[in-house]
Amino acid sequence: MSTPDKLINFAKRPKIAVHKFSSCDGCQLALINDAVSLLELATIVDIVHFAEAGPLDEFAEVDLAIIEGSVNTHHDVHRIEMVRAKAKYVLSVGACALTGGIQALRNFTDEKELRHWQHDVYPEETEVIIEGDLATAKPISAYVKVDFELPGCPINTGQILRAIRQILFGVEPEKNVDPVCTTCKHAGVTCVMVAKNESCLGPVVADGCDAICPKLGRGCYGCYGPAKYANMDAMIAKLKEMGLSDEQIKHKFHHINSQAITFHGVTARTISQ
Amino acid sequence: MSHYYFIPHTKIDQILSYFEGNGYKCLAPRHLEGGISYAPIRKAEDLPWGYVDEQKPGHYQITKTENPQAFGFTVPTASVKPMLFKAKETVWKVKRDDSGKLGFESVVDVEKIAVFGVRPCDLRGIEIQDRVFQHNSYNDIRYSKRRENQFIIAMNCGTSHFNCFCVALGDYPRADKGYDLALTEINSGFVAEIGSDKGRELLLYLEVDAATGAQVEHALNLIDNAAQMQHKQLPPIKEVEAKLMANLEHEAWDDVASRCLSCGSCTNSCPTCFCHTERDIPNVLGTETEHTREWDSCFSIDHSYTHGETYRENPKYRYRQWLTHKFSTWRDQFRTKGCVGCGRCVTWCPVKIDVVDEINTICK
Amino acid sequence: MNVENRTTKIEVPILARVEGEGALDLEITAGKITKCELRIYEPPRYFEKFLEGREPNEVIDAVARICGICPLAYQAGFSNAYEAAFGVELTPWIYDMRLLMFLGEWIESHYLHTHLLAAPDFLNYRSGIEMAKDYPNEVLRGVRLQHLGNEILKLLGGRSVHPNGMKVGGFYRAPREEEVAALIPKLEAALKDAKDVVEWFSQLPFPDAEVPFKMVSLRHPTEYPVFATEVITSDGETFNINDYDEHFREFHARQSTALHSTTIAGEPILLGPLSRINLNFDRLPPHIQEMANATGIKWPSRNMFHSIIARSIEGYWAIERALEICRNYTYTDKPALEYTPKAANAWGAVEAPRGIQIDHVQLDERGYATAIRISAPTSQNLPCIEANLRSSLETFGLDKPDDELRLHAEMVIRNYDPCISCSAHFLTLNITRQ
Amino acid sequence: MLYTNDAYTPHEAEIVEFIKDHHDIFTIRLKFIDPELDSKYSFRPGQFNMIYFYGVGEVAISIVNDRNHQKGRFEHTIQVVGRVTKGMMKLQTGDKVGVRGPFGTSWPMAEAKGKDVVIVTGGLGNAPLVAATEEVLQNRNEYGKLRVIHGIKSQDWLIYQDMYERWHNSPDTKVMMATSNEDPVDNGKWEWKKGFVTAYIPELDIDFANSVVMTVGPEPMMLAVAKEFIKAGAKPDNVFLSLERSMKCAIGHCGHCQLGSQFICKDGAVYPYPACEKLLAVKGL
Ligand SMILES: Cc1cc2nc3c(=O)[nH]c(=O)nc-3n(C[C@H](O)[C@H](O)[C@H](O)COP(=O)(O)OP(=O)(O)OC[C@H]3O[C@@H](n4cnc5c(N)ncnc54)[C@H](O)[C@@H]3O)c2cc1C
Ligand code: SF4
Ligand code: SF4
Ligand code: SF4
Repeated sequence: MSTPDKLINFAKRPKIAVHKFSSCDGCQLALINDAVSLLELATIVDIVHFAEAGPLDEFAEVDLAIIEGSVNTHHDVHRIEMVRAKAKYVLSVGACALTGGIQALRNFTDEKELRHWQHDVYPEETEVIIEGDLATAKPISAYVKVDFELPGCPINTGQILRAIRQILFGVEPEKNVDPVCTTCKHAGVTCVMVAKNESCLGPVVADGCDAICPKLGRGCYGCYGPAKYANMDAMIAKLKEMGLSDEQIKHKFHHINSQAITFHGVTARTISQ
Repeated sequence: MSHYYFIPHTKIDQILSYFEGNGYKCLAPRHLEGGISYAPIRKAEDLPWGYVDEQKPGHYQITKTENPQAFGFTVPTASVKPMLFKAKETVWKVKRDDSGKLGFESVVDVEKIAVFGVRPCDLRGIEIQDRVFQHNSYNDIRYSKRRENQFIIAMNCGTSHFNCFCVALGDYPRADKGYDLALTEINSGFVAEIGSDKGRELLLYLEVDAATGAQVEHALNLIDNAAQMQHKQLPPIKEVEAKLMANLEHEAWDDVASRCLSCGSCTNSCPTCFCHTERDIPNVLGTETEHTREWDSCFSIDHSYTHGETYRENPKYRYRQWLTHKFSTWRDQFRTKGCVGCGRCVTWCPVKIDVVDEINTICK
Repeated sequence: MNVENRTTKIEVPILARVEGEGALDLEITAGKITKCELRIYEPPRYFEKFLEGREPNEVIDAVARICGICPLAYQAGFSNAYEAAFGVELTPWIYDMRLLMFLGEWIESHYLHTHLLAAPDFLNYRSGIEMAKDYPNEVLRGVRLQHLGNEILKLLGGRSVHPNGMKVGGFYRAPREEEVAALIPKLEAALKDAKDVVEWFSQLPFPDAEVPFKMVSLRHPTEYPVFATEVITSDGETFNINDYDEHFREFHARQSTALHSTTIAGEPILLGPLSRINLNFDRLPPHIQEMANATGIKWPSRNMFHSIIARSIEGYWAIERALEICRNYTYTDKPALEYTPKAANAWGAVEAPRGIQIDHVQLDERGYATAIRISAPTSQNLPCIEANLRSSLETFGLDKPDDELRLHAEMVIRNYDPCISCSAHFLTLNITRQ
Repeated sequence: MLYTNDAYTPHEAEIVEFIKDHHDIFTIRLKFIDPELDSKYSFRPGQFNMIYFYGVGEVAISIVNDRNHQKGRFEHTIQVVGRVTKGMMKLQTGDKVGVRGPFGTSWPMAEAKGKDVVIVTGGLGNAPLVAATEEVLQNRNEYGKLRVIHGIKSQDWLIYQDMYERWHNSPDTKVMMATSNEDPVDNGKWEWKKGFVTAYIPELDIDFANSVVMTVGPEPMMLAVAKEFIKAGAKPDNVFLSLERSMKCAIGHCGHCQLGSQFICKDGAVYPYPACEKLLAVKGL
């Protein structure tokens, strides 16, 4: 049955926090880059913690915690648990928070190989690296309950402002379920796959980015993650027909959102079938 | 033969200035970003002179040739639909004041648009959408007002592409009604026919002569030639309509579903598809919101979502909905066909699914 | 206040208004700084490793994700490296568009930093949001300029964060002339805003923060440096970026997930706007030199707090340069060059908003990466930041209350506009007094 | 429908009363703000309105009736399902919503005259049949027997208790209830059974051949009810049901509610059983 309690007793002037985990800070910029809207938002909510923008109060009780980044270290694990405990609702934003992001490509290595990686990049065997670092970069939802999610690498301003607004209205943010092709056609973009023979993941990738890549004449590489329905077999068959090697196909899906189940499952074996 | 006129290419600029003088924004096919699509034009040289296109299943390519024609290609990438039934538009706005009072305001955004070069199939597409948005239980004022303010110069076909199949549907690549002026491009200009008073006025303004018998014959030959270029075959449409509904459990649905990406490129490029969804776009402060209408597709997994149940979750049901609606139930709903044979759904399907082949398989 | 011989621990939970995660450990014993360590604990992300085996344009898309604020620096640094590796000579059109796009990133990053991150320090606010209440016009002016930078990025990359337009050999798409023309009036209007910003900042009170170290920047043969292959230092050395390793040393400091750089001799180095303007003053057009002199600062300046002025002057230059490129724009249907991948070793460098971004690729015969090195300006600056902190805090007075020390320390660090996600954001300050 | 020239734009209405029926179900009693609409608005039993929740969206909701039969008021009983309805749960008396309507076909009140009437509902399917039941009761002499059968998961889901009691005590009217998930406790007011509504059908004391059946509930329930009545002797043409599909526009433009050639918003939602029997039999149509 439904959960009528969800979002029902939201504070009149909610407190919001923005937290960063392992990430590039790009999703936070969706707010900071539109300072006018951010200032407007600040007139109706209290932004109590948002390190990059200034306000600091990391473990304040909040109505909504917006989370960017993946969980990569023991410290991250500890922190996300604290943040969750203090927040009524948690909104994860961006590929890192939703699927582990690009840094989750480490998840394909085994522990031994990861040791090599650590040593190659950080020759000093310090605790910061060896003990602090987890073998995997994982989404927020792998550690704590997440109420809402916004995909994208990065998310965009309209997307997050709309989501916050909807949460303030007491409803869940809308989800983007259709593939990028939908946006292409709405925008009158000439399909790059059909007209330029450029490989494009648009048919299996969720829209929400406004079809940036096809508009630039190139194929989508999947930064908004998989669409709700994705016929991966048909997509892979198409990429093969276009002459991509198995390795290239695998790399295409093991990129920004490699841990999304739909994409994670693309392995050399599934491709060759 | 006095009802045929001849407009030399040199008069195109005059046509454009006529539109400008009468407050029309003129849209015509242009060569943009690897495709020929409708866009505003200011001068005759903006037209895609010499361009020809090649369209095959999942394939589109344009090439510049020495061809002296502006309309030597077949159909533009998108039809006229987005000018009338927009891909996304605000249909109403609502403001909420501090007391909670809601002020609704319906939004009707209309431009006077002249379309220069509408292919006969797209013209039929408009006629079909008229039945959906105008001659239906309810009239959409946005659509109707745009229709009233539209000037249509039809362009009969001189060539067909590989995916064209209007002939198989019982139509012909020649405009029969619904235009202000219908042209057929021959080497140095257009043979013109008048379809309305608006069209007659434009012709008077252009001060053109009647077409010669040879010019008319040349034009008609070109159209016949375009028709003969089409090779796709279908059973008579009434038979298709009956057979599709009689074969709802045909195994071919599973087969096509395994190939189909459900990307919606077919429905979204179709001149007659009308499905849409609605959505609210509130401002940050929450004091105002815009209610939009956006194209939707029966290939969208959420299209059939009804509280908790998605009736067409299986892609085979989604493909079946598209094909049976377009080629069968449409008739019951609007007393007409749902397809005009422009071939766009075949060209723009990234995985080369061809509706004609699918229909033939199921109706065998 | 603390008694001189007691041990006190002060924690500033997070350094705000910087990009990334880090902490500062400060130990004061008997009125002297005995430990000053910038601990970067931004989790390691291993770009260098997981990009091995990837094809060139995948790397270009991926490296943007190192940093949301300066994604283009990585994309540009790496495309330069790949183009050097494959022997691609950019056409003037491609070069201009690369420059235009990069100037967009400078404009966006500089005005974001100066207005929302740094200015509040000088005017005693905790954030730009707070400052906007009293300085709405100034903040909005900065925001306008920042947006203009983003617009340039969008024109060529579709979006300002992780733009998608650039590829090895050029761009995926050439903007249409009318799109570029639409920027011209905006850039023209921005010139006045940018000039007012320089004047506004020159009235700020500047504490002292002397940087005694070697300043380093790229040097362009004719103009202010953005893309170049020549490095110049305040000691008068010049050398090619290919010889970077012969002059500087990158190492891993135990306390940090970011790498550090110094000279071979172990001296800190300073990169970024202050070094750039000091070393390339002669490359600024005369009227901008005049504008810089009118601020009352004597150039070259070694006061790190003058970075905000340096940024605002660079912002003005960038807008003017961008305007010039837009005015001369013509469309091309060849926005990229073809190339043949091959096995190679190559460097690529750009002046990112925060300083030299230098990248190295080692490629197999398909052009797939076999080894990658990424040197971000912030990590190269870290030893300098630490040293600068020591001296500036000492000048400021170590007997000052913890709160004031902490604010001053943060202010010093913010001058560098550190991009901690890049270097390996926020910072915990632990002060221990003995 | 009430609209000047734009069928898409809602009209402002005020919630004159917000009634919480259950932790997941609530009723809003509405009145148009515009006096002209307020005086002109009327609907037929079985029709629905589109209710707009500010900033979020519209949902199709059947018009219940006005429990107090006051002119210019109309009620909607709403179950919390997803985004819009969850948000609406937080509305209060005095709040404003948008309304367009009424839409759709109605129950065959005229055809039912002189016949026994059986109302069979499940879950919140009772809401769309309140107005029809009230109409029979108001014109009691023109109809035959009235039997109301309602099925719910468990007794705590029972809403409209006062109304059912009033109905049960009306002339020649009987209310019967079934619960599927638990043994019912006799409330002393009307009969209870454990199981499904269909259990009552064979034993009904009506003239099946001269009866009209109106049913709303989940599709499998409605189909079972229809089959059971036909088996018992009801004429298929006299069995009516109301269908539900996603609706965005409610005026046959948006395409969401299609079932075969039917636009449920305008060709339905009320259908005689033979008109939808075949369509409902096809999975995924
Ligand atoms: C003719 C008709 C009469 C109805 N009468 C009532 C009633 O009296 N009381 C009541 O509680 N509910 C009724 N419903 C169902 C009600 O419309 C849905 O429960 C409601 O749309 C769910 O919206 P949501 O946003 O809360 O849920 P979500 O699950 O978030 O729905 C998302 C969207 O899907 C569509 N949708 C989902 N479920 C339905 C549905 N069942 N019917 C139509 N569209 C749907 C809507 O467009 C909605 O905006 C009726 C539906 C129809 C078609
Ligand atoms: S360009 Fe890509 S996303 Fe766009 S329609 Fe083609 S396949 Fe789909
Ligand atoms: S088109 Fe694809 S890769 Fe490009 S921005 Fe959108 S989701 Fe990302
Ligand atoms: S038929 Fe082709 S175009 Fe249509 S949804 Fe399927 S894959 Fe896409």
